[in-house]
Amino acid sequence: MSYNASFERLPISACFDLKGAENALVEWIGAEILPGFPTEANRRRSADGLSLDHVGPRHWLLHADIDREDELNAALRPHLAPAEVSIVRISDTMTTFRVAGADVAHVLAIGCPLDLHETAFPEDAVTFTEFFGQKALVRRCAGGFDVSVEQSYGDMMEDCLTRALR
Amino acid sequence: MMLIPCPFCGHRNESEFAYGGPVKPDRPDPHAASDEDWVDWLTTVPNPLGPVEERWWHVKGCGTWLTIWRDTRTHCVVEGSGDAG
Amino acid sequence: MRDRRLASGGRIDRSRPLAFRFNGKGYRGFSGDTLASALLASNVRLTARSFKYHRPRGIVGSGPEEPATLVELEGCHASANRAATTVRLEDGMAARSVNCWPSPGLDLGAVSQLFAGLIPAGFYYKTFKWPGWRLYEPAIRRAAGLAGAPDAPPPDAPPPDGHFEAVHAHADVLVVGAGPAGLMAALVAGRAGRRVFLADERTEAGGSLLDRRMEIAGRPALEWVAESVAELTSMPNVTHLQDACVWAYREHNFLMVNERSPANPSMLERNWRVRAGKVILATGAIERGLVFPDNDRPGVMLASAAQAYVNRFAVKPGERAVVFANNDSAYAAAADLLASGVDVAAIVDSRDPVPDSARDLAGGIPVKGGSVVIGVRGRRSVKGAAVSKRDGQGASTIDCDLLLHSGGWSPAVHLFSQSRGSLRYDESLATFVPDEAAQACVSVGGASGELSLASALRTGAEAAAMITGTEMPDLPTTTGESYAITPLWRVDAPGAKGRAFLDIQNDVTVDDVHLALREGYENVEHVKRYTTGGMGLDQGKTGNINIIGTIALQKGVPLQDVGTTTFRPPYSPVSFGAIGGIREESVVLPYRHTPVTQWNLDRGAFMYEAGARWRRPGYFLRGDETFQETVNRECRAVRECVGVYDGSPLGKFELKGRDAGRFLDHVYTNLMSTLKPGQCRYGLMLTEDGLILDDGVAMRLGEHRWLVSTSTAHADAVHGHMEELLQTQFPDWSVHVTTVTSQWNNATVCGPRAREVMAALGTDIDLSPEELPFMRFADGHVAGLPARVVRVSFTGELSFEINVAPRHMRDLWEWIMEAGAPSGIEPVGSEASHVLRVEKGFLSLGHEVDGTVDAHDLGMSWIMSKRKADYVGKRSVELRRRGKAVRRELVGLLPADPNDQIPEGAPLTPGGEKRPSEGLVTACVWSVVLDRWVALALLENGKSRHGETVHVRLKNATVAATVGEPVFHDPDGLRMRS
Amino acid sequence: MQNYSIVSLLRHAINGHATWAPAWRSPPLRESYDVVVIGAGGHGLATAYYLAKEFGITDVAVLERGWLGGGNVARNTVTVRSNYMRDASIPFYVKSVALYEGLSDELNFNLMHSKRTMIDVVQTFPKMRELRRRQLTMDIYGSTYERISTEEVRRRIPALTGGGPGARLPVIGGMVHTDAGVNRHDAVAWAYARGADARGVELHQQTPVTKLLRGGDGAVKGVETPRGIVRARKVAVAVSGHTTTLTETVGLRLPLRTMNLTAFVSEPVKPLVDVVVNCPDSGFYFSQSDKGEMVIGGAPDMGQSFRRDVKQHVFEDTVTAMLSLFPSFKKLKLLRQWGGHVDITPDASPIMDETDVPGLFVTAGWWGGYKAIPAGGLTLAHLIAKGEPHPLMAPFTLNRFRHLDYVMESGTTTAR
Repeated sequence: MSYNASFERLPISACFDLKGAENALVEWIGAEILPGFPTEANRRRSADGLSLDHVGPRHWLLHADIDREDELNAALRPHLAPAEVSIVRISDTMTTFRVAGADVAHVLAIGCPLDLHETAFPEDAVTFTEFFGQKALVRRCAGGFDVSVEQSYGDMMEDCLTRALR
Repeated sequence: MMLIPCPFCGHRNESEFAYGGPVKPDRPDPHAASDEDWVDWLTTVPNPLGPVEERWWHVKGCGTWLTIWRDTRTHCVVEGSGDAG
Repeated sequence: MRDRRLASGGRIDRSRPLAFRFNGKGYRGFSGDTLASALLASNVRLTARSFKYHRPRGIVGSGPEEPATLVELEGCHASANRAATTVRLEDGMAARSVNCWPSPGLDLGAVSQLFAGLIPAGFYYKTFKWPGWRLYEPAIRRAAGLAGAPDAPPPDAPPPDGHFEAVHAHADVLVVGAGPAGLMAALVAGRAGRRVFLADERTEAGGSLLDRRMEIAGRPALEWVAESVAELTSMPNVTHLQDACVWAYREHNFLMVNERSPANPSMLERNWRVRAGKVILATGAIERGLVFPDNDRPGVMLASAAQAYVNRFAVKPGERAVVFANNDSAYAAAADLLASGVDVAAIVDSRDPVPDSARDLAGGIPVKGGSVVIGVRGRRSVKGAAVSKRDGQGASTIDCDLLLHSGGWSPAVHLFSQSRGSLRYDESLATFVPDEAAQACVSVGGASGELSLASALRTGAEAAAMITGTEMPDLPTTTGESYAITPLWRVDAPGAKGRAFLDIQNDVTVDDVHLALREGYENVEHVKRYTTGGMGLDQGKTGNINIIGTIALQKGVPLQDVGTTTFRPPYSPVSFGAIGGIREESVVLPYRHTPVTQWNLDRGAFMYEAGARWRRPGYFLRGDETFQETVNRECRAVRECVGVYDGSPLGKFELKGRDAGRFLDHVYTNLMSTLKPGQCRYGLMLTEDGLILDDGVAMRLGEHRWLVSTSTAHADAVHGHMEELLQTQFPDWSVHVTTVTSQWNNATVCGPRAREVMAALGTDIDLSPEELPFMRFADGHVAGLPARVVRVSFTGELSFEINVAPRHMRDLWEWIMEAGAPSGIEPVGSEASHVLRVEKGFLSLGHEVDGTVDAHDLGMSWIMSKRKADYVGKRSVELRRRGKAVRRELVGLLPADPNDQIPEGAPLTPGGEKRPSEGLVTACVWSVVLDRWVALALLENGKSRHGETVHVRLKNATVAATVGEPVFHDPDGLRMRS
Repeated sequence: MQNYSIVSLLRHAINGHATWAPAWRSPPLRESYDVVVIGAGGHGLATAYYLAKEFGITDVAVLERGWLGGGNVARNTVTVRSNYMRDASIPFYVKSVALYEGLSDELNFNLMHSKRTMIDVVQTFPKMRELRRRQLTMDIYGSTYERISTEEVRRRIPALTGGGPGARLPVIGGMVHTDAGVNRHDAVAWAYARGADARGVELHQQTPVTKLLRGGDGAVKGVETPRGIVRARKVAVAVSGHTTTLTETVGLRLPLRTMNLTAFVSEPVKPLVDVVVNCPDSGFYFSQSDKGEMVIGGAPDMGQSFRRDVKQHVFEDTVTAMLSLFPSFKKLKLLRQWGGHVDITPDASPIMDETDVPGLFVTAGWWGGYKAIPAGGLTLAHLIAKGEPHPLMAPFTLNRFRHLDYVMESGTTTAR
């Protein structure tokens, strides 16, 4: 391997798709459960093992470890939520790759057109963009980036990353 | 590869978007429009040599359907129909 | 063999000799050489043959402008059509001239010189017509095409080891060119903390300073270069690449950089796609030649190239030189050659008088003012220059083995022009220079016509200071040189006879351009196309302006009015591999897998593309079955026992909101809002112009929650359609759409014994027909897994679509196979599914829908709601049906001979005759229930033609078939409702 | 017209080719003509030629804003073929191919028409089904299309070494279209121009039409140019992407969108591929020119554009698709790339018709119109001369949109 970087495919984690007005979501879910809403677009807020990504207009993703999925599902009650609020469990829809190492920025740039320099993409940044041609959620992690893609593309992404690291 | 201004994400590479075509007038009332007007609305779009108002879907990003003015001669994103960028 | 290497100096490493072969002979050069400099050092003069006339040619330039010497590299460096001046010499390299056979010295193609008079520009348009071009074409094709000799390795030889990469980059400032102007710009922008990307196509930085003897701040200029490079290297915000050609300047400041020798040893080349805030074009200027008879002989060289060879490569390109110029810059070149021990016999200057500034540089070399070179002695190598006054007086011949010429300098405006910037003709410089920029870029130094070192440093610094909003730095002092030119577009002195070349690579002469003009090809684009001038690999870097000058002179118009031809990417040829990057082999196209994919592969399923990038099983071949036997077995399993199908790729969207039902009523042709929670309905979506977009199933999950299931292939289209309507037409409607395609996988258990399998799996859902009838669904558990069971059927049999989260899918699948084994369960592929749906007459968008049919044609009028006032496509379908076009309607066909298979897509014509078709067969399958071939077809007025015999027209046969209902099995649908 | 032949070439060689006459005249622009054709591209020049040759209408001016032959005829991939799908289209293109084959003789100008066959390299079953549909429908009209095995595809295209059994999209077979060929695009424009000129048609370059003019009766009465008004009762618009720009000057809206189609060529190499190779599933096609360059076309950029430019991501898709089937091309180099404007209709089939403005004719929507130049010119000339559509062009009238009766040549390939 000629780049100083490596990747691993992370186990599934819990993820809920939240849509609607912020106050309606807070009202339904209760402010105490959520880590607080990020105020800016494409930013993340984390607390107590939960993180909330502001990924689109009136659109957030709530992440947690998979062992908290049932607990969160019980708290969010997606099927009972009021009409204005959409809460959908989407844990299985994405698969995540952790890419890290000294050359990680270059490796990411092989697949991603977005400027991920720290001046353009700070610590708490998170966004949907493109990775090897597919829609992908990109965020920083210790020493690198976590990149989530639609689960069915997982094998292909592994294929691409292996080639990129040559 | 253009940079397209997304109202939520800021400027992003064109490859993150799906082209949505030029903006047409509002859909006519199908009960009121004549056949001719209906077909005209369906088939005939603005095709200016200059700024055109068009839609893009930020399908690989935040999912927004956005509208921009773009000069078909230069591909510059411009302010409106009068701005020749 | 004579060694022309100087004892000292140059940018070569004499401690690292390199052995190489050229046209089969062994030579030596040094690290730092190009192939061209090493050949010159070895006194190889005749290095190429020309394209059309096969004239002997030598080395003309010193960089990418080289028009004459193209080589093909062999072995591990294999690469075709490389300018020898851009090939970095490596140990063991083997090269040969393109375009000559067997060698440039003995070129059999040279016989074409004998016919030269017969083949002026465009001759082929006038002849080779009789009896047909096909007779001549093969010979012409063999003669053309540069590299790839008859004994070249087969085209399927794999490329050498290694791979390519394409990568994105972002810069505040992209500086193109690391000559004095570019280095200065990069320093200023880098010091200001901007992210700078500096790319230069040469192997080392310095640009023209490498080729000349200049001073900056009182010291050799290359010391300043080294210090500047070191400072740039120390800045983390600067990326500096050498041997990296910026080859395309695209819209929105997006530029392509081809890095030809990346550090990674296994990487062949890299392509950077750089998005730049601002671009500084410091691409320098290119010297052009003068146009005089036989200006293509080996030994005729650009003055700046000779200067580069003595200074940069420590090679004397000849022993005795004559310099021919119309401007000052060649004087410095002459002086450098003189200083390196080359005997410069004379400078022949077309200007009269010659400016003193130039004479001052000549350093004792005789200067012949108002004179021109009217011919060249020597065919395979220069032996002398015939010189006269411009009026033809005083003709004499000066012996020499090197004839240097300089027609002036042309800014390298290629990238600026690609960016859509405009050019203007500058009279004082006699060349085109950048005028109005069209993108955020600025040209500096030679690229903007600033041809002195001082102005290069100044304009580079100014541009960067302005972009970064920083102070102008103090500029170092430089050795001065002036530049003045009086254009000479061609030598037309009496006595100047012979071919004067404008484009050396494509063998285009002044006569060719004159012929084009005479024949009416007057526009510069006509001239280019008719003569092919400027269309070679060098893209006319040295010759194009002379073509423009020749046209202007002949037509008597200013050069500005002639204009330039379009500058098209790439600036220099770039390999397709670099453009493709890592996208090769398995990752050229995206692919999607379900959790069952590996299981399928393990069982030898034949997999293929099945829409939306999913790889799916077509059929599960077993033992020595034929294809048909396999499909029949899978079909029979479903019809007689039970089968299971992986339906995971179906598109799935959860809709939530107060207006979701109303919205579904708008996008589907039928009524959805009347469904109760727990019910589902098959539906059709149209585009606004009334064509069929998709068919699928809508399920009501709750009061305001719905699940829309689409076909695999159209999931993305339906998603975009729904979001567009919601965001642009109905922004006030409360509907949220969430893609859940990969939150729900499904295994569809189908067949008369499906209940047995479900029972064996174990479920807490009451599956009785009373509790869970057809088109209902229920949530619960199956085999202990959280699941949703949906009673839809695409086979016409009793079906349970078991939906689970993908994390459970593989388990579920294996348990189904286990639980179903006693019932004879079979996995079912797409081929069997196709048969089963045809037997039932169910719609397949890929077969029956072809951009003209509507639901009525398909016998689905029932799905076009009459209760709804409006829905997408309604008006258009009505309008279309009021037209006069005859409708093609879906029918079933039974071939008269039950064993006659009809190719899918075959036309139906009246009586099977050679007449316009009246329909086509959309599908034809072997029906396991009828034990015969059955077909579906679209037939003009087909609904009213049941019972008729129609004819399928094949190439050499017709097939008679009886028209009937498009359903061959269980027409009342009792089985799927059971 | 000066005759072109090997004999005349020999004769002119004696005096150094100084006696060749201009291929066309440069007459002064007059105030009035029977017919004005706007656009000296392939279709405009062919229309003018056939007006003169077939219908004896020689009082014709072709007005060109730039240089003749500078439109899409100067920037295409020179493929001529008739493998269409529908009864409406096939006979039109069969006629066009036949005309092309006789054109070098007819126009005394070597177009280098090389009937070298096109091979479709098929990689998916739905595509194979669609091409088989074409095959049997084309057979009705005498156009050839034969299925060949994967082995035969590889034998005839030795450079096709990708797409093996384990590939993402393995090659499953091919279709051979022996009627297909390539020729020299510039020569087509120049030959028609010379032929038209010889029959009295006037060619006026650098004469942009800025406006169409209507008379009091609503019919067209001429055009406006910087060189003055030119009157004509019949005006034909053959300006490809700029059609709507012109027709809007008389308030006429047409169902056309202008977009950018690009192509590129490789460096020249010795003969490697002697057929036109089309890979519909991968989305590219190419042929090797007589100069040895690979001339490659790929996917369009769908956005509206009057800018001749290349979208890097679209270009890369084409290149990677090509490399997947032709991996040895990785070392081959890109030499030139370019774009051209095409206009496209809602059903992607052309429009040839007299418009609602009497006397104003359009030929437009030619997305890939190079192959259609002879038949397009012939049939439009027929319509202009006789006032009724030529039977071959009847399916392509503007009328069809009144009831949304599309002639859909594409959109049939969704996977099952």
